[in-house]
Amino acid sequence: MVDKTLGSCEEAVAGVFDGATILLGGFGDPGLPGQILEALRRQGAKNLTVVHNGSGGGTHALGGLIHDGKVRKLIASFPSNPGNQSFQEKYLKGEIELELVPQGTLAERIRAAGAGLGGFFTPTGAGTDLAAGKESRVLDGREMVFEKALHADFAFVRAYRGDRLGNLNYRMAMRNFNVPMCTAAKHVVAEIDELVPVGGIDPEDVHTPGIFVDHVIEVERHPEYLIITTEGR
Amino acid sequence: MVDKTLGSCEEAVAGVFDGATILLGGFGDPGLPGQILEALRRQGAKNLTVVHNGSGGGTHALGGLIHDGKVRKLIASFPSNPGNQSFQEKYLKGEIELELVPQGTLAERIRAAGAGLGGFFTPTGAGTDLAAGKESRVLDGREMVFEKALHADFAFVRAYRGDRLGNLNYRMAMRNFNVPMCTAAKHVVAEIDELVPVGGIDPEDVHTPGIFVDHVIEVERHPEYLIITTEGR
Amino acid sequence: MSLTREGIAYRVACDLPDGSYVNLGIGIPTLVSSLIGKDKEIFFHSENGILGMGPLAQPGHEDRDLINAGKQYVTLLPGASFFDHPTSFSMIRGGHIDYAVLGALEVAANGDLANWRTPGEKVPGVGGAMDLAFGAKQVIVTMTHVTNKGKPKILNKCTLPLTAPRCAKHIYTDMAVIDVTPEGLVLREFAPGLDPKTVQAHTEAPLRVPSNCKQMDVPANYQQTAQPVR
Amino acid sequence: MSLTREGIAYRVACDLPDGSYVNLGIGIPTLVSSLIGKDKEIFFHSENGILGMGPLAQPGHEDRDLINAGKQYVTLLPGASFFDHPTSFSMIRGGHIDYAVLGALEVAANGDLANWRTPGEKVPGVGGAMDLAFGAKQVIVTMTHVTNKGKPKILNKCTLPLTAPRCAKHIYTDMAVIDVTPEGLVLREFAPGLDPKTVQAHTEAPLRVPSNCKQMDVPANYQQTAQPVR
Repeated sequence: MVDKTLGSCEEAVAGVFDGATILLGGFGDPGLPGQILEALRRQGAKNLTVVHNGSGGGTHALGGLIHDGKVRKLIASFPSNPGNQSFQEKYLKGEIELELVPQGTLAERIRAAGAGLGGFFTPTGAGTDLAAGKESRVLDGREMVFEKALHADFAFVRAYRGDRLGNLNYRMAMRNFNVPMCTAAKHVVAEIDELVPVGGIDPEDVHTPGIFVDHVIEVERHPEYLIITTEGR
Repeated sequence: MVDKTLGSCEEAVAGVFDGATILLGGFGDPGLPGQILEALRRQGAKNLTVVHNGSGGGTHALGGLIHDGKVRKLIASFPSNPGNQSFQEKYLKGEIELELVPQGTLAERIRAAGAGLGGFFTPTGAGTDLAAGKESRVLDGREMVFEKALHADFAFVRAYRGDRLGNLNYRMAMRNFNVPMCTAAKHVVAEIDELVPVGGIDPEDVHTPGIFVDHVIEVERHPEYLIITTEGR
Repeated sequence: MSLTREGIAYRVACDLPDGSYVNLGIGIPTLVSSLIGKDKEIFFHSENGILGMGPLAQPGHEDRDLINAGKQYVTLLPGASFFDHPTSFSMIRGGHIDYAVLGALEVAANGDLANWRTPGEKVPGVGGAMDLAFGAKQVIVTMTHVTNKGKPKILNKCTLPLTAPRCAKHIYTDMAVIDVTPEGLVLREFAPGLDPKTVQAHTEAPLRVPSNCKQMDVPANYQQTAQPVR
Repeated sequence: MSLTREGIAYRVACDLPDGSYVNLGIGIPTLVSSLIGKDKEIFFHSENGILGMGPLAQPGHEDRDLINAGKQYVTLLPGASFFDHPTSFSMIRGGHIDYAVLGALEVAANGDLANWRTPGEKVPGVGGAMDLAFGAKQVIVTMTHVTNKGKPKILNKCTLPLTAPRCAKHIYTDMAVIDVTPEGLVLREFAPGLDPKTVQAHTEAPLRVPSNCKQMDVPANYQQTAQPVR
């Protein structure tokens, strides 16, 4: 019998190695795997490349991982989010590398990796500083920039419900980066609010089919709201 | 008040002009807009380019449109489907052009158009006859072929439920090409089984948000099963 | 006289047609949503996967999973939908969003927009700004007409790094409503108490003043007698 | 002796590991789904947006909206899911499908597969064949060992247009189970009543016969005394 459930967040991060690339789900609090992140801090892997929309807030979760000096490089669209002291400090000291990617391009690069595509041409950024040095060509009458697929070793996300086959269902704004991220990493683990029996998620309501997921772990949400909810994206 | 409902399939096809490119939804019977197709036959526009997975069966629906000589070019992955006499006859006489595209590439080219991308690199087909003459390069260690976004003037699909805002919900295997097709045409019309009040589709269950849809029309499904259901894809 | 921040947002709200799909940037644009007339249905999009957002959630009624792209707790209107980031940015990049209402640091006469690199910023961040500026059918810029040092923000050429070239179609400020046309900037309206000459004096790029240029029709509560807003 | 069509499918079914995600092509591959042991959970994928398909629908219990890629009415198993074509082919192209079980006209010693252009066909059709051949983690080929004229289909080099180069990993026929390795074809098993020499006589490409090469263990009802199946 297939059983993708795990007993602890420690198991979820046990395989993370120094230098690994990690897709970290969530946009703001919804979809952020806070418990796995805390386990990852404790696990100790370093020189990580983390892909996430922002740079985390405060000194917990992603902010904590960065604060602890475990992140060598961040690939993000909005690392200037409020509360990003941990990142800002390391960045200004030159202790962390930043690859800044427009949000839609970031999502699409991750999706491309999961879909087996090598890359795509997008109009976003053409002629701006963010396209500097990138290949471009005119397609459909517009200048477009070539962007490559973004693959990773691990993806960690949070979903709402899940089953032992790895099927996931999200609630409201939790889908965000999590849907593409689950497709684009060698090893995918989802924190879930509730483990349901197989068939407990209607086939119409499965947002991430189990084929994309290696493990699920039922665990309460991180007690803190990890992202400061104030205006600023 | 926004009201995207139409009173008849005639209205749905009224704007179709000679030489138009049409994305025709459905894979087999599920998602095929049979009533709009019949209205399109009656409407009389010709020299059409039709994008569909197959070439239709018999002499009704797409098969009928082809039989009537209205289709100049078909862009398809499996025009060799059973029952394709209408297409086969025209094709062998050189009266219809065929652009043969692998099924996944076809879906992705349509999606790319809807997503504002110019094109993408895919491994599918590299080194085969279907990649002849196409640009290719090695990405992620594999040879990949460049494929362009596929835009259209019209998209016609069938969905299960819809509302006056154009929100659509599909049932079971109806989603197929319809989800991307609704994003990739200038003018999008969906046949629906049932028109529901706004809010009648749960926000979690909207598969095609109304932003992609210009019109919906509540109409019974075409009484005939338009695709012969026999093995052969 | 000039418009308040709410006044700028109100003036934009008046011009959004019934049935529009609209994405609101942070700052002044955010204020637009609560100023839409009751006679119109406008569908607000949020980058993080929501179409059909309603007002901000009332204190005590926040849902942890329902935030907008600015990380504020929001509500839904009937007919809303949820989706993932690739779909959300397909809406933006694919030209399905009718209007992106964005703040700006500088706008040029040809529609060039600079709104993502702030002078003196410590950490850069682009978020969805470029996708919106490149992708929306029409980009509406809302901003104060001049900097807090009184310098024009509507320029012959942007000095800051561009968000997107030639994207702005309309500019709404505390002093004016300006259209970006192939022939240059056209002053459509000026704030009550001002005149075209005064607006031009605060604008580096030349403004054409057509015969139908007129004073804005904005209720008194959206006007202020003080300096233009900073 | 040789295997029946069901026998070939049965032999494949025996080798699919518990928990595999599998796409079945038309023809012999379709027969695999009903021959999976009760002790295994195998998840069958259909190009048109289904994961977790069950057996074909019983007459009278068909659902108009539930067909497989071969346009047959099917059923669902618990834990199934529906999705659109882009997602479905992301599963295929992205290497998420563990096994694509495909029919073939020709296979070469290096794994080249030809299964989409039939000699004498009137209209070409590729469907999802190339996506599967290029994208699946492993391609399993099932076919009769020779053509209906008795000619080998396992060749040094394919003569028909390729579906994908170097994609086949395993070949299951009515006469043998063969692995495609970097060192060439390896005969893993031969049908009851045959021997490696006989298999080689019906195979153009050279077969290596390792010491652990053995006779297939297949129930008698999957064997036939007649000529190899055509």
